[in-house]
Amino acid sequence: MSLLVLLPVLIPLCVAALSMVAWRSLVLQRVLGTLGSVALLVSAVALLLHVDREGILALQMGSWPAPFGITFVADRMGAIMTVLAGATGVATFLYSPASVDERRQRLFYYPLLSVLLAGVCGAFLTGDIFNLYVWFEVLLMSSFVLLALGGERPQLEGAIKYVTLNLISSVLFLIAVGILYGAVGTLNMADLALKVAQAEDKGVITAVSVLFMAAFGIKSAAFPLFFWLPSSYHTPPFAVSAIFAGLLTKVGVYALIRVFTTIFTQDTAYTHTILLIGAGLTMVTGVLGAAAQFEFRRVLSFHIVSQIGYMIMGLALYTPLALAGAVFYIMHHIIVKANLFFIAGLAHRIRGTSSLKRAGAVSVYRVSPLTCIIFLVAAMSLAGLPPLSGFFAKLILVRAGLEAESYTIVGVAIVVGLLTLFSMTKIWAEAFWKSPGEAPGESTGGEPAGREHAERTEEPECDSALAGPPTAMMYAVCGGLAVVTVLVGVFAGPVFGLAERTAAELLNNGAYIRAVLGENP
Amino acid sequence: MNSIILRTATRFTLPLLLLFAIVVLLQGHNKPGGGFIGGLIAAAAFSLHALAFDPAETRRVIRIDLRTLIGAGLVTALVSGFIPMVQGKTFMTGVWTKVPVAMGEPLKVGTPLLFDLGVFMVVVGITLLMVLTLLEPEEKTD
Amino acid sequence: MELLFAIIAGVLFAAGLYLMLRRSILKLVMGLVLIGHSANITIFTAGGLTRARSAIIAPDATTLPAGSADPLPQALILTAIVISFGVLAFAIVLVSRAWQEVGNDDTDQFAETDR
Amino acid sequence: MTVLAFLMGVFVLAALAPWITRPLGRAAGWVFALLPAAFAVMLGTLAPQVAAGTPVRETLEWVPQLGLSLTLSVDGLGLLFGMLITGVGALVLVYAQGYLEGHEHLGRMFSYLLMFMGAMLGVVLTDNLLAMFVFWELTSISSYLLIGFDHNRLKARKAALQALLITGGGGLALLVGVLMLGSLAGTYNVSEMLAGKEGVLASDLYVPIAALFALGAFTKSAQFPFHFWLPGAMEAPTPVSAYLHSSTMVKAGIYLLARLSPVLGGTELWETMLTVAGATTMVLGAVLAIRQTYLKKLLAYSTVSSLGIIVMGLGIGTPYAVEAAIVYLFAHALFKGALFMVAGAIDHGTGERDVERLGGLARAMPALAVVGVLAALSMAGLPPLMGFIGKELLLKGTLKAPEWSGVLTGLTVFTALLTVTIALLTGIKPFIGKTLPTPHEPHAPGPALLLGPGLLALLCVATALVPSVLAMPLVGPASAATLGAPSTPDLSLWHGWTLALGLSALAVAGGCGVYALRGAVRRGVEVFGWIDRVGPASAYEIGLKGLNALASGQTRVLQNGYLRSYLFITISTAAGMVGVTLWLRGGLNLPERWEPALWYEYAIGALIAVAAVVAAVARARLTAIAALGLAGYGVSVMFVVFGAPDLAMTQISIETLTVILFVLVLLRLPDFRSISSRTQKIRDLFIAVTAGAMMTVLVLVASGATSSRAMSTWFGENSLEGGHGRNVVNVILVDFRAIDTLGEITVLAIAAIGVFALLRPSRMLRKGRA
Repeated sequence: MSLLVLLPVLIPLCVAALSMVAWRSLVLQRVLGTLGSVALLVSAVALLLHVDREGILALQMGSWPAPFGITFVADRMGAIMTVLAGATGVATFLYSPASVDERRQRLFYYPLLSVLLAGVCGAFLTGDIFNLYVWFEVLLMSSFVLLALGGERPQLEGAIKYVTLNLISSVLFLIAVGILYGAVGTLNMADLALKVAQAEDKGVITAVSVLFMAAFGIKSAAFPLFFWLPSSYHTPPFAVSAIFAGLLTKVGVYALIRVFTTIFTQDTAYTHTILLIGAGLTMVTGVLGAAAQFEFRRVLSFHIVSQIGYMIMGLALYTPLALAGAVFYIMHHIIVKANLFFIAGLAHRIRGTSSLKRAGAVSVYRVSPLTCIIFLVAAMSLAGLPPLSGFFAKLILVRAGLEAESYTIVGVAIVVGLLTLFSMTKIWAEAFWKSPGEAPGESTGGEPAGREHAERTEEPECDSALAGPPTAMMYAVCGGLAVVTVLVGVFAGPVFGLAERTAAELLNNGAYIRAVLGENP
Repeated sequence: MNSIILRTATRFTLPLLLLFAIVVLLQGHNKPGGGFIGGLIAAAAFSLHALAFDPAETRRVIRIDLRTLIGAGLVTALVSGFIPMVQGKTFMTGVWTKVPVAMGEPLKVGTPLLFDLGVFMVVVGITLLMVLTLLEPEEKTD
Repeated sequence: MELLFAIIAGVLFAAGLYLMLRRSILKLVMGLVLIGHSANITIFTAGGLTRARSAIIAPDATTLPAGSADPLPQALILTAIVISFGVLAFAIVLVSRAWQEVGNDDTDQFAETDR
Repeated sequence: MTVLAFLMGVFVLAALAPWITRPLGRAAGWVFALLPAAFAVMLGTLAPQVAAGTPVRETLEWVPQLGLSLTLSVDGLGLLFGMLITGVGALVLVYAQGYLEGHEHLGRMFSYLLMFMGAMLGVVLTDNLLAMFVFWELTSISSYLLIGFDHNRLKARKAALQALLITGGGGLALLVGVLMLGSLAGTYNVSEMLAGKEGVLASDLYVPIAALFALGAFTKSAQFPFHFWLPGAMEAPTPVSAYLHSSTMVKAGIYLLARLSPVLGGTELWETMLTVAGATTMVLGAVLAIRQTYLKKLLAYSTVSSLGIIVMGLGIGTPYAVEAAIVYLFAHALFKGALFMVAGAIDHGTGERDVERLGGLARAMPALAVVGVLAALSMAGLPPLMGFIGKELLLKGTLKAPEWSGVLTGLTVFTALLTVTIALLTGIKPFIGKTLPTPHEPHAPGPALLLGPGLLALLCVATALVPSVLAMPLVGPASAATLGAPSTPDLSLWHGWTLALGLSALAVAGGCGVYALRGAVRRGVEVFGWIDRVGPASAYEIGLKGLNALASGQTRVLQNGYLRSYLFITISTAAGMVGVTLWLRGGLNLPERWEPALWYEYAIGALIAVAAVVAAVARARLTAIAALGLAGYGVSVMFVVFGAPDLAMTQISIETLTVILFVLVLLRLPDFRSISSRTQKIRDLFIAVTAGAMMTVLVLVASGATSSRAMSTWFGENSLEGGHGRNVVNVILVDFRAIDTLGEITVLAIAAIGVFALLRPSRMLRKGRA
């Protein structure tokens, strides 16, 4: 049974190794990868069901006792994240043939995706802080290559910023791990939780925790460390940016949640206040950034930043309800955000452009009602409108904020929600409603003042997209994810119940410690 | 670098260096060394060969495609983790047996060594893939 | 000797950051190398410094004698070195490809898709 | 579960509508209307039970942990609104069939209308405030889609956005209010809140709660200063205006105020807020309406005015005033719905929208003329029509208002006067007098276009003639629910010679006078034109522009495209955070004394440092790369000295490989140039040195902290026995922590693929170009 913890990592890793051996056959790689992602999803669901029913599952690698070997642990948080990774993975594998040209596919596209999934799942399931660094590097490295694959100029420009800033993050992370080891002498997270609580010199620990915060802040694209994200996410093929948008920043958020609930709870008054301030600023700068954009995926990219703020807000408030809200928000956001990027690809295929200023070749509103419905579901969910998943996510967080009497952050969350709605309607009005005949004149939301918009009527187009009408599979993937969004809304009760149990588990790390270190650590 | 001396020297040093690499790989468990360093030495030997002759010749000498080598290395490392699972143990648990050797004490062989071999293969593969790709003349050699 | 190591780590870090903050992409990559060293030195020092007692069990012993170097930070650094080498190799090639595409080594020219 | 089933049925029909409209052909609207009609009948059968004071309740749990459940409760207020929504809705569906016959997107129109209808019904029928909010936001979204129905026109898109932002923004305020009230009262069910009313009123949170609810209601019901979106929303096709902007959506805010009056009302704050906002809106709406000549704009502004009247009535809060507000709401829904549809039929039949260019249409469209005149007379408040009863009650309410009754009565009479003018302009003038030429030959509306307004106009008469049968069962329980006390509004047409009757007559006479002098009056009220120029509407525009300017300004500063600036901010943030934390949280516990280093260690250290600095400042590439290599080799020597032979070997081989890669790849790049300015360099140097110093301090602090050596001891003891190896570092790598190494070689493999993938296509491409 305990092997379940390992499967979500081993499956994609084996698939990747096998597809690398089978580098000659593209079809084989695709089939292997897709089946692998399905298997990953199935194993992750099994893991979640098991963990939810039976409690935290821990596996000591190589049978070496914790904290000396490496432990893999699945609590509800990790299991939920794994399920989401599996779902995003399946969607991406299915969508990829319609989005990634054969030249890119031949350059190990499918093994790279599998490794990315392995890295992500490894990060979610490891119980060792240095091992977390290793999985981070695995997923980063594969994301570097996926981002640059194809080697077009926008991709390379974006990749340089993405790589540089993420490497800074990795170095900070590494340094933090080293110093933490020097200070408390262990790497196992459960053991760290014990040792940190016992440590005499809390000052150093807090300083290190802040270093972790900076490192993970970069990875999760929080203010003011988010620059790499809007620079790069709109450049690769749509399938790639979708899996990035869905999963990668959330790994950073996961790490923040993991570290600041399981390990560093020695000075929450200080650390979580920083988090709260960061959350508010992240929300605001992200949404303002989105308001200034006129390209489909760039709007979405800035929104990722903004919504990371909501998740961090949940962590920062540090109440059961707030954490449940953060968990719910993550679940909702991964599905919806990945879907919006998939839909961006769909709309690009139909319109022939991703610019919001230029009218497309045809009016999506006229020719493809299905695309319209799917987009509306995803976009309205993102904007937090009921009865979709995003509404509940926002509702829980706002309520948690009110109960914690943090009225400022509630106000920010509410206003940012409205602005999110604003930019979603901008995409809708410009990319869906606007007719081909219309001049690229004034936009619905008013024209931003500024020099570059006068100078640059032509937005740089990313030509990493395939042309031609959308395939049935694209509709299936986008529609499927939209259905999930609706279902999360309809079954918000059970989903929220799961989030509540997850939050309770996170706030009480005793069970985690016992599962890893045994009954009497 | 079309030097005859280098070519001749390389012909001799290549096997020697490879042998050395394997020694480093095998003794790594007890003395400084291991799959990673061994792999780098082997890769260096082949790189030297590539410099002396040309990358295409080196690829021919290696025979196996580097991409396959990398994949195979990963598979080997993973397999070493799966072997204990056959015996019902956890993934990556070390499994050891003693292999009698004609002279001297019996050699202890275990899955960690297999794992190290995987590391060795990957390191050789990736280093050569990088170096050869960079050295190769500007034409498609797929 | 901790002081010496701490200063080395600091100098490497500062030099690396300074290089990264320059506009040349080549310096960017060189900076990455230096801050990588700095991180390794940091782990090495934080794990505890021990002179010349490597973490190898002597042929006549079965355990590591007290006072030997802590093997764990070494293993961590080894992993980190190798990983950063992989990343670095990729970064070097990425930078050279970007230079070919953009035709300039000034990172300020890499801003086209960013506004 | 009948009500719930009907409600869900409306949504299901909305989902089906786009697909079945075309097959149904010209009958589509009529078929779709059957559902709301049946709904209305079903609600009608509940009337006796509701009148008896026992609301019909149905509950479906949704998210019980959050207190969210679909609790439907049909009480007096819900019944009145439900009847209006379903009744008018059915008529609008038929009307839309006639109005948009053959339109490409007729199916979507039906779908949006039905979705809106379902949402609106949800708002008025649910007892749970969270569920109500869910439906509330749904009405905003569906109205966004409806207003932007003519999606090709920029104006329509802008109007849709405006309505969405204002009502959506108000909705978010409402959400906060709902959550606050819910946690204060301990329940989200309004019917259960009454018990905790005292606690709510006494709480500190009462003022923000009341304000937030008012904000939500005022934005939705177009109260000043949020009124401007409503005239803007006239970009929508007429069926939409008739439905949303006269009889239903704009009344959602009023519904909310009425619904919560028993809980939140009765305080001075509540009454003042509502009375002031209502009175202001009432007068301003009427005055601004007079400036208009377009039929729908006239009606829109007069709707704003009427909404103000109702809010004012609720604000006054006396039984008289509240009853008046409810009755007026009922009357308004009938005559304004009819008038909008008449206006649409005129537009449809003639292509003309300007009242001053319309006249004498009674000859071409006699039936419509009868309808229009009846509705207009009701609006003007003439007997024997429902509008008259409403107005009489209202004047009575203001006359008996506890405070400011004189002012309120005066303003009401003034508004009534202008309303008469508007009624004359919109419902009567187009049909009488000289026939004016229109863009196309007038043709009479077909049955689909006539049914809706005809029936509503008929109801204007019938409800007034037999109020006890048609009006009383609806408005009585509704005002009782609002008041929280039994109520029987006096719906008779004749009360004797009262002051109210006199004022009414005055208003009618004055209204006719203004109508006669409308040219001059219009020029006169141009004085108020500034309200449109610098008022809330332009504030909205300025706000939107400001938002965009702020957004692009912020983005230009932050996301400026310069990697060095990103790095600078990132590094300063990280260094600043750590530094401040060390300072604030007392982490600066440095060891008391350091073990000195040996001379050769100093020498190696100096070598590394100098090499690093040289690498950083070198002018030539080769120097820099050589220095870089030197620093790396120095580090490996350090590793040797401090007992890490494996590390040293790895470091040396990696360093060599790195230098080779640098030489192979990077020497193709141009040589260094000095491109940064002096200030930049100094700034960068400063932050780099600061961060470096931070590192030094951190390392010192960490090495000073006493940590257990349990890990290394355990490894030392178990390496040979458990791991069968004497090189502990290697045993850790391939056994104890083999997973790390597995990840590491994966990274390497991916890196190699990356190198390969990046270099291959470039070669192919370059070949292609050559």
